[in-house]
Parts: sequence; C-alpha cells; structure tokens
Amino acid sequence: MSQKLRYAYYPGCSGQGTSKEYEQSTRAVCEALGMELVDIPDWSCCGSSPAHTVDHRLSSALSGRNLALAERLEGVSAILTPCPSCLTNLKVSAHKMKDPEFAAEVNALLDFPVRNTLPVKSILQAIYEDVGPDALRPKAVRLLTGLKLAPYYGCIMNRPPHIMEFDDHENPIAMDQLMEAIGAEAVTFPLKVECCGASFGVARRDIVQKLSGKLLDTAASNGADAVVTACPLCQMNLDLRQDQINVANNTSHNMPVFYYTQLIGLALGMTPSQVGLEKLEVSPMALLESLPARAEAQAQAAKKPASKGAQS
Amino acid sequence: MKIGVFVCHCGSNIAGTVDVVQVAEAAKSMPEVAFAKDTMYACSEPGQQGIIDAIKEMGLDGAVVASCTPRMHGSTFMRTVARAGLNPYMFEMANIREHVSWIGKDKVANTRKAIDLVRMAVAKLAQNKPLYSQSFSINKRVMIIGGGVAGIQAALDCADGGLQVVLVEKTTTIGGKMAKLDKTFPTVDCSSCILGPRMVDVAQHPNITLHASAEVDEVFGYVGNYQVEVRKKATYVNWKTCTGCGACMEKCPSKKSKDPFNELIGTTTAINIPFPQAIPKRASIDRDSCIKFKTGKCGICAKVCPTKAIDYDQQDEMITEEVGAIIAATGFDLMDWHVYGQYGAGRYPDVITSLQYERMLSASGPTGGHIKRPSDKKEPKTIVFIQCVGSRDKSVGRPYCTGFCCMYTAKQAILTKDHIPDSESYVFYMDIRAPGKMYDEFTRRAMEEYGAKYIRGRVSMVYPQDGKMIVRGVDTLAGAQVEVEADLVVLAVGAEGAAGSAQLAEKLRISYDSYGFFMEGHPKLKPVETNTAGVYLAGCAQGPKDIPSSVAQGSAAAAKVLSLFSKDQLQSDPQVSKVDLKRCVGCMKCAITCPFGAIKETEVRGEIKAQVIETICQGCGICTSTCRQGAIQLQNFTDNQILAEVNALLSSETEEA
Amino acid sequence: MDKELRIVGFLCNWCSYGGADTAGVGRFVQPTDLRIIRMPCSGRIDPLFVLKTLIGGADGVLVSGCHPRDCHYAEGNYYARRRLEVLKRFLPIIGIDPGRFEYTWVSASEGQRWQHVVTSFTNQIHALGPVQRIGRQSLAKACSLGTVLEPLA
Amino acid sequence: MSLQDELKAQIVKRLPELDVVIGWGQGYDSLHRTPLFITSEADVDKLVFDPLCVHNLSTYLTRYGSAKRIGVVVKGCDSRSVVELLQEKLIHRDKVMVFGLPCEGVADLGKVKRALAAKDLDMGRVRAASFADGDLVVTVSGQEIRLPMAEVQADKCGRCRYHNAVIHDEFAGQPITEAAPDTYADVAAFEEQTLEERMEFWREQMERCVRCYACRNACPLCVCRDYCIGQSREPNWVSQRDGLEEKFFFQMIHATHLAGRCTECGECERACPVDIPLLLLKRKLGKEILELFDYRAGTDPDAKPPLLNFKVQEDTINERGW
Repeated sequence: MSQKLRYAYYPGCSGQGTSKEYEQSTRAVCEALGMELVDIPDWSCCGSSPAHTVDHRLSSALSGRNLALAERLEGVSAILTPCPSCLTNLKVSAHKMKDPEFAAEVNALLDFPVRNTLPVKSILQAIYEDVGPDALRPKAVRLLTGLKLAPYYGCIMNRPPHIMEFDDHENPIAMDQLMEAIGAEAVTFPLKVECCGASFGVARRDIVQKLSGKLLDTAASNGADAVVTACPLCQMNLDLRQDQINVANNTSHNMPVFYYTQLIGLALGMTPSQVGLEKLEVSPMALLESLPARAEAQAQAAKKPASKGAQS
Repeated sequence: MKIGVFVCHCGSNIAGTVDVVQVAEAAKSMPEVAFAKDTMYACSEPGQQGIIDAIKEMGLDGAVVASCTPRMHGSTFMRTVARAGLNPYMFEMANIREHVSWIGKDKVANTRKAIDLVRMAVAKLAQNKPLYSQSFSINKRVMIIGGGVAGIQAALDCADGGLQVVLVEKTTTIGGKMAKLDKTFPTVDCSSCILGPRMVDVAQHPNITLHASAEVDEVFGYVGNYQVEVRKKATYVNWKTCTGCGACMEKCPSKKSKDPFNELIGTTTAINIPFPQAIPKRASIDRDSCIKFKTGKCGICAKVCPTKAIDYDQQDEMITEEVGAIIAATGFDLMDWHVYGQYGAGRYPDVITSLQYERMLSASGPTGGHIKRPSDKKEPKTIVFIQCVGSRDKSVGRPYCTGFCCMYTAKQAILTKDHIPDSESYVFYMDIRAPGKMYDEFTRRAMEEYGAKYIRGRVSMVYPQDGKMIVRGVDTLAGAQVEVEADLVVLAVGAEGAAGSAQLAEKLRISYDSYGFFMEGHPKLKPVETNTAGVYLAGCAQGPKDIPSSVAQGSAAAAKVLSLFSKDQLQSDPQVSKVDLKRCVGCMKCAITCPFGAIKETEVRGEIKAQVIETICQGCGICTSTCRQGAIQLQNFTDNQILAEVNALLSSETEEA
Repeated sequence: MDKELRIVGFLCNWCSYGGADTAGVGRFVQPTDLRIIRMPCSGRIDPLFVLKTLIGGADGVLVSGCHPRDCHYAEGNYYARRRLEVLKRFLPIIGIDPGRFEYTWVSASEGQRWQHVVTSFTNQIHALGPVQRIGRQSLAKACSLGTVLEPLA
Repeated sequence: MSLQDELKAQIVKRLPELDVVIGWGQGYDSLHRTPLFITSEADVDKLVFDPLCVHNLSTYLTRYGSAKRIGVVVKGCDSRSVVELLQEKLIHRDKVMVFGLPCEGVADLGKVKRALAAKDLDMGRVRAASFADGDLVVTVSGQEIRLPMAEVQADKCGRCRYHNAVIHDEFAGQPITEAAPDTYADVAAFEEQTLEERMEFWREQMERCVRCYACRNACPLCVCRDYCIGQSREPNWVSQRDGLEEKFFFQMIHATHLAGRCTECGECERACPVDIPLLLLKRKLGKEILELFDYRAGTDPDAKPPLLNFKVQEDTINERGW
C-alpha cells in the first residue's frame, strides 16, 4: 500500500449514543490500519430511517448535504460510514441523483450542489477492499483462535445489490474473511442477511423477539460462541434485547454480540476498554478469557489423526 | 422500355385510403410507362390474367404491381410475369398497403405517397435486367448433429427414407438427456425401455454412420453441397477393436472420476462406458482423472484389455463429411442455477437439480434407484420441489418458460411416493403448465392420488439447520409465509441451449438467441427450417420442448430433408453478386467482408480478380457496398437500381406549400 | 401536422422491412413522410446512398436493419453499424445536422417498435425543418445576382 | 556523408535488383522538385532530397502492374501510404523496396508564395533556393530573402507523429526522435462554426472546383483510376453536370472511399489547383475513426482495417434506437 488511504468520514448518530463502542473501535482500528478518517465538517442527520417514507426529495437532500460537504474535502478517495442505515441513505441519494432532473430538484434545496464525484462505502468495504484480509493477517498480534463466530451482516449492508455494489447479496463473505484473518472461525451461518426486526424495536417488540430470537437460535445451533455484526441496530437488538428474547422464546442464550471492529481491535493488540467491550450488555469477558485454553485444545486435536465426524 | 403499372384496390384495403385511380393516372406520365391501370384484386386469378393479357397485348417488357408487400406476393407476381413470357425479374412491386393504406387515413397524403412508391418502382424496373437461375446437383447425404431423441428420430426417418445419414454426437454415446431419465410423463414408462431400441436401430441401420465423441469443427459450402469438418475427439481406446466388455472398468484403480452421465452425483472409473445401454458401447478414458495420464504409471487397462484396444497416444482425428443438408439437434443443458444465492448457490449438498434426482431414481443410477440425500446418504422423508428455477424469472435473465418442468416435477413427486411410501413431497410452483394429452390429468394425479402438496408461491430462501434444509417461501393462495423442514430440495432448473450452441450456430450461419436456442425460419410456418438453406432444426436446440414434441420435430426435419432431396438438381437464386472484371482491381476486400466465403481470388491475364461462386453467394450485397470501384454488383440490387429509386424520389416534389 | 418533409428509409428485407409490414398489418398509424427503399441487408447500404440522398435534398434518412446477432446474413449489420456510425459522425463537417440521419434495428416482429421509430424520427426531422442544400441555395443566390443558369432537374 | 549522399549510395547498391527507383529530382525552377524515375546509375546523380520534396511518390507504385520491382524513396508521411497499399494487397512486399528517410517537414509553396507576395515579391521570379539554419533562403528579384521554415512549413508537418519512414528496407540518416501530438485542433476550430456556416463554406469552396480530378490522381490510395465511380455510368453515382451538387458529391465519394484508409498525406489538397481544403474532410473522418476504433491507417501492414472488421459488441458504438 504505497498511497495514503484518506477518506471522508460520516460517523452517523448511533455512534454518538447507542453504539459508542462501534464508533470508538472503528476509529481505533482505522488508525491502526493506516486509514485516515477526516470527519465531514458540520455533518447532519442522513435522514435514516423515516425520511424517505415521507418525501424522497427531502430525504435525498438530507443525505445530499453530507455528500456535498464531503466532496469539498481535499484528497479523500471515498466517503465512509460504519452504519449500514447511513450507508443506504447516502448511497440511495447518490444513486437517485444520477438522474439529472432529480439532482436538480435536490440541489435546489442545498447551499451548494452535490457533484456525485465520491463513492460511498461502508467501513467494512474499505477495510476489506483497501486493506484486505491478507494485509490484516500479519498485523494481528493476538489471534482469536478458538473463537467461533456467526457473522451477521444484517439486511441492508449488501442490498439492493445494484445500489450497494459490494459482496454477494445472499452470501456475503467480507466479514467472514476478516474474522478468519484474525484467527477466529466463521461458522456456517445461513441467516447472514436476515432481518433482525430492526426498527420494530419500539412498535412491535414481539416481531423483534421472533426474528432476533431466530438469529440467536441459528447461530447457536451452528456452534457459534458469539455473533459478530456490522450494524448498530442489529447489535442492539441481539445484545440489549437478549434477555427479553430469552423470556419471550423460553431460551437461555448468553451470547456476546460483537462489532467486527472490536474484534479486529483486540487482535491488533488493543485493550478491551480501548474497543469498548464493557459497553456490551452480554459480557464477552469469560468467553475471551477461555480462548487460550480453547486454542490449545484445538491445536491438540489437530495433531491427532483426523477423526471421523459427520459435517453437514 | 415499355412498362405496365397495375394498381391494386385490394378491395377496400388499399382503395379505402388511397385514390388508386389517381395513382394509375399519375403513373401514365412516368418515364418508360406505356400502360397503367387499377385492378380490384391483382393477386386473384382474373387480376393475374389481366396483367398477363396487358403484357401480351401491349408488348410490355416489364411490370410494376402496386399492392401489398413483396414479402407476401412478390413471388406470386414473378410467376405471373413469367407466365406472360417475361423474365420474372422484369418486375417490381410498390408496397402501398402495409406501408401506406394501412398506416394512415389521410387519403391525399396516402395517394401522394403511393404515387412516389410507384415512381420509385418504375425507375428501378427501368434498370432491371433479366436474371437466370442456375441448376446445380446435390449430394443426397444428410448430417445430423446431436444424438438425443430428436436427432435419433431424424436419423432413423432419413435413413428409412433411403438417405445416407451421418450422425455426429459430442459425447461418447447417443441417447442425450432422455437416456438419463428414469421414467417419462405422463405414462410413467421406463425411459430407457423406449429409447434403448431406437438407439440400437441407429447402431444397426445400414444407412447410418455414427461418429460419437465427435464435434463439428467447420462448415463450408452451401445447400446441397456442404463440406463439414468433424473432429473425432481422442478416446484413447481404439473403437474398432474395443468390444465393450467392460474388463477395463472393473480393474481401473481410479474409481473417483467425475461422472457427467450421472450428473456428478456418483463417481465412475477413469476408463468407462457411461451406462450399460450406451451406443456405441465403447470405452473411453477421461484424461483428467486417469492415473496413467497424470503420473505416467498404471496402464492396468491396457494390460487387462483382451483386444489390446487401449491407445494412450491416440490423437484427435479430423474427417471431412460431404453432405447436402444438415439437421441441428443439439438439445439443451440446464442453466447455471448457481446464480440463485438464496438457494445456496451450490453450497448445500442436499439441494440438487431435477436431473440429478432423476439419476437417483433410476435403477441403473449411482444409488441403484434408491433415493439418498447426498450429505449423509440417508433416505429423505420430506422432499421439497422448487419449480421455475431459471424459468420465468427476469431477475436472472430467464424470462421464458421451460415448459416441461411442471410435468417432470409431477412425475418425480409420483415416483418419490412410489420409492418412499412414507415420504411427503411439497411442490412450490408459480402456475401449473400442463397442456397436452393426459398432462393435466397427470399433475392432478400427483396431487390427488399421490398426495403431493402443491404450494403456489416462490421460495425466498433455503438454508440448513440441525440437519434439515429449511425452505422458506410464500403460499400466495393462503396469503401466508410457509416454512418446510425438508430433507432434500430438488430444483426444477430451466433449460438453455446446449453448451457450444452459439459457436455451432455461427459455423452453420444460423441465428440464435441469447439463451443459445437456434432461430427457426418462421415461428409458425417454418418451425424446423432456418434462414440458411439446407440447415434444419429439431428438438430442444430450437427451444425447450418435451419428448413427444422433440420426436415430432425430428420427423418434421427429416421430412424437410427428404423433400429437398426429392429433386436431383436445385435452382440457384440468381440474385447474386457479379464481378465486372475490367473494374476489379483485385484488392479482394469483397472477399474479406463476405460472410459466406463466396468470393475467391482468380487470375485473369496475370492480374488478380475477384470471382463470385454463385451457388455459395446468398445475395446480401455486403461486397457491393465494400467495393469502391463498383466492380461487384449484387444483381437486382445494383447501385444503379437503388440510385434510380433515390433519384426518382428526390426528383419528385413534396406536397405544394 | 406541418407540411410533409422528404424522408427516405433504407430497410433490410429480412427484419426491418418485415417489421414495417407487421406495423401495417397491425394498423399502427404512422406519419406519411417516409418513403421506404427495400435493401437485401443493412450491409448492402453504402454510406454514399445516404449522402447522395441527403445532398440530393432529402430532409432525413433512416436506416434500419436486423438487431445485432440477428442478421439474416450473419454479419451484414455489424459492417453497417461501423460504416453508418462513421458516417453519422462525419455529417457535421459538411454542415448537415447528424440528427437528419439515424440508424436503428427493428426486427420483423416489432411492428409497434417500427411505429415508434418512424414517429420519433419524423418528429425529429420536423423539428429540424427542411434541409439546406448545397446546390439549391447557390442557385437561388446566383439567380438573385441575375446570373442565368439552367434550372436544376 | 550527407543524408542525400547516403541515400544515393543505397540506391546505387540496390538498383541492380530493381526495375526503377522513384525519387525526387530538380523541377522546372529552383523551388520545385519533380518525381525522378531512376533506371540507371547515371540517373542517381539527379536525385535531390530537401524540404522542397513534397510529392508522395508512393502514388506511382500502383501504376506498374505486378511484374516490376520498384524502389521508392519515402518520407515518414509517404511511408504510411506504402504501408496502407501493402495492407490492402494493392502492392506486394517482395516487389517493393522502400528507401526510408527522416523528415523534419516540407515547405508549403502556397505559404512561400504568400510570404513573398507580402513583401511585394513574385514567387515566379525566384532564381535560387537553399536551406540554412532552419530558413528557406531564396534569391528573388536580386534580393536574398530568408523565410523561417516554421512560417512556410506545411501544416501537416507541424502535427506530424511519423517523421521517420515507418517501413523501410534501407534507411538513410538519423531517425528523428520527437513526435508532435495531433489533437485535430483544425477540425475542432472549423466545427466551432454553425452548421449553416460550414455548408456555406463548402459552397464557396466547391464553386471553384473544376472537376479536374487532380486531387484523386495525386492520392496514393485512389487506385480505381479509369474506373472511378465518380466518372462511370455503370454504376452511375454522379452525372457529369458541372453543378455544385455534383462537384460536392464527388468529394463525398473521395472522402468516404478513404475512410479508415487515408493517411492524411495531404496530396489531394496540395494538388488542387484552386486550393480547396480537401484534407479537412479526410481529417474529420480520420479523427472519428481514431476515436471509434483507436486506429491510424498506414501504421501496421498486418492490421485489419476497421471498416472491414467488426465486433459483435462494439466498445464505442451505442446501440442506437429509440
């Protein structure tokens, strides 16, 4: 990587509150990986989630304002955001503004127009494409060997595919490969892009309990110790509401739900508090402490001749 | 020149919106026109007789008929003119129906337009010259490409009709997709029991030469006289001495070779005969898995072969077959269903294709006719069939209906119940398409007698959980989401033109669509012809169809060839290019652009000149527009003829301001 | 509709001429300006036919052939596409609006598409108005100067 | 050894293998050169090479039939015509021997004439001409006038990418390394006019045309000669009437027949007795073909010319259609 990685950074509102640990670990990891994040000055709400259900033009203007601000930054190659909701809104606006007529309507609402010159990407996409698992692997000073993870991308990170233009929209693998690069194991997790119930958290808690419960059930039945996510809403539903889910579904999950940036941070040698692990509702500390022993056991098992075992 | 103009009323079809009398009147003052008249129905018997009488009485030497499209009655009137003693090419048509009267109601504008079109036709006719066909003899042999059921039928019909037949098959045995099927709908009779005897007939027919493990490399020539270069691919077994005893298969140590005949659900030996009824029953070696080829050591088959037929040094062999007609019956392949990420894109072993399932059902298949799911070889109890995987789905670029999947899915549901009486089958479908004799009754039986549960709706996702495949879909009739815990999922994958059909189409100079299906000459009236004379289609190569339709098309194509060969000589179309030797500078650019190889280099008094092979020339005129000297002119569409039309039109004024 | 303008179509016999027939059979009403010249193939169309027609006073020229990959003669429309694209880009240097010449692909089954093509092209030519002719205007100019010239054919 | 002497030595050496070598010789006055047809060693002495050698001698290559072996002396621009003729199989490599030269640019006698006229001098009265320090030095009406080459050089030389012969059997002198970019600025400038202005421009130009066909006869690629469709009745593309439309259409024939072949040597324009800027039409085609097909005629004898070729899916041509 000869050239400097420099991006416009759109933090999004969750990172200021409910997902502070995502924000914190994202910044720490990016810095460690040599990715310079330049905050978009005076950034404002992207419009997520309700704006576009009211008015497409105004919704695009909300995102458009941030796009236009980012375009004025010097030497940045893309606009990055950790949050899939923000990503969707920014990308949809940019996409719709490829239509000159629509762009003119939106630009009329803005102080200065969107030129649509910078690509919008998730932090995940930037780490995966601009750094990559191969470059990440040698940087890991503490491998998370023995940690079995269900990689959960959420429903909007990769969809609709013609707008998001990243990874396979049915079976994404970017996070799987990054987790494997830091020694963890990504278990088969068929519900990678299923809905967690997201914004029904307040209005229809029963739906969240059903959908998120299913995610936890499937993760557990596929042998995962923990879930790793890239979305503040997914993380909140699975982590914060895990007790509610257990009560409603008569289950007893005790499954930590990480942000992938937290795990990369740990692998890069950061302390638990540097990546905000204490903010997680389901504490991962016991699991993480058990890792060295698991790694040892795994190494022992590998020495023995391959044992028979049905693997579906 | 004395030209006659005949303006047709076509009842009120033309006369309703064109003043045909005025058109005829205007024609009288056009250059070279000696006679002009309107006529009620030019194409009717009295109409044609009127033209003939006028030509004879007035001593006309050319006729313009202003009526419908020349694509409709051009040849009719050419025959009329010929009956009057003129050369049929001393005739032009002005299309004042499809291009005038039917597309506008303004009679003044229409009449003006009709007059212009007549003026152009007259001007062109004044440049026409008599053209004469040539007779050429034909080679009454036919090549059939593809040895599936359609090709077999065509081969047998042609051979029974007394023709010499060359059957070229890509794989090492004929039989095609039908040979892979267990049973056939709607009779549920054994596929190989009805196909097998036909395959044997092919092998034994004195008029049929079979080239298996062979592909068409290049095609030269034209109707009646094709030269087809066939590549006989090396099998590393001398088929003249191989007896098909199978000793080599018994001893071959490489037993984990891919088995394409069994759709990769089983394995076979590196040297193998694909199935017991194969025709020709000859062994061949799969180079990629043969230990001898991979490591240089082994050679067991050579040791055990009683007739010493193994030949590791065998090379591809090129042979040239001369034939007068070609039937393309290359069939279909399943589309690549891995684009369906929601069905696992191939990640889940227990999601299989219908053709794989068919091999599982077959008693001669890799599981001996027992249904076993690939992951753990257990017998599945709940089987979900998903229809329209790659059919009627624009999102994967497959808007068309494959047509036979509804029927075979019903058949597979029935057979499943026969094999595993305590099993449950679910069929997710969009619509049941079962037109045909006993077809709808058959799907009803699957539901009513065999208890297959039909759910109308698409499947959104298939994923594994606790040893089951969870199939999530929608029941649009109940308006509910459904989830089925299945042991095995069978996808009814849609058909596309067989691999390599586009390349073959280009060699045959026929059109094909973006799915690899060959284009017929006319969707209704020429279903087995192509736009290339002497090339015919049969079976799924033309579009997906079931066995009865494939067989019918095989017979239809054979009938076309038999009728083509019923004459000893064919007449060439005289609308071919002609070289003016003194203008030609021998640059041969015409030959570069000719799509048919119809132009060759010749030497006239030490200078290179172009020469048109008239029987190969198809009359496109690309050469004419390539030649800067105007030295090569497409007859009946010469520069002067087209310029005459342009000049006639430009010299007439548009409407008065 | 304005005064009719002179629009000439060069159509391949197998696809577009058939498509125009299909439009007729379907009674798809079209403007009356267009006059069609039937060619065996779009590959037969020498760009000089188009230039001759435009310089000779046609207000618009429309060429239509089989869709790429569908040429009855396999390759004719591929050659046509290159020749006609070069021609279209050449026209501005001699002062002819490239919008006076279009080439497109219509199959024998696309009657409705043909109607659409004819209608849009005719509208496009009417928007451009009558063509300026290198010969005619100079004749007018010469006449205005009192020069006696033989009238043009 | 001077470049001219080196060239002469090469011709002397190869002449025994050849029926004729075409070079330049002294013309009817000191400013004009004329094609020289060398058949004996004695003729070699008459050979001249300097910036007044404007003719593209490859024009003569197609006039000898296929039996003769011909040598031809070419500048960079001329050599592209040889390549094009070879590519089109209008001449054969084993029958042609190419004596290649480096060329820094030739003089445009039209510019010389105007430059002298500006000083009230008549080019017809030039008695001596030579080159020194990048100037054309002429003696006219008793005065010595220095005209900087930069001012009287042909336009094509200022944008020349091919100073050295691109094909040769012998090469005299040292290759020139620099090459100018050709941005087709002349075409762009012309097209800043309105369509009406452009048509009016050609109207004025073509009115002067006398249909002498000098443009065609000077063109190395116009090989139809007696069978040019501009003069024939079969096919009868254009009548022999002396009208503007006919004159203009003849130029359309010439231009379109050179599409994808023209090497922009400019001989048509140079040969025109009434100074019609014919090269502009050809340059427009050259520009479009370069943009569409990334192709420059006369640079690769084995290339397949773009208009005799196609791609099933063209990269640069949109599927037009409404």
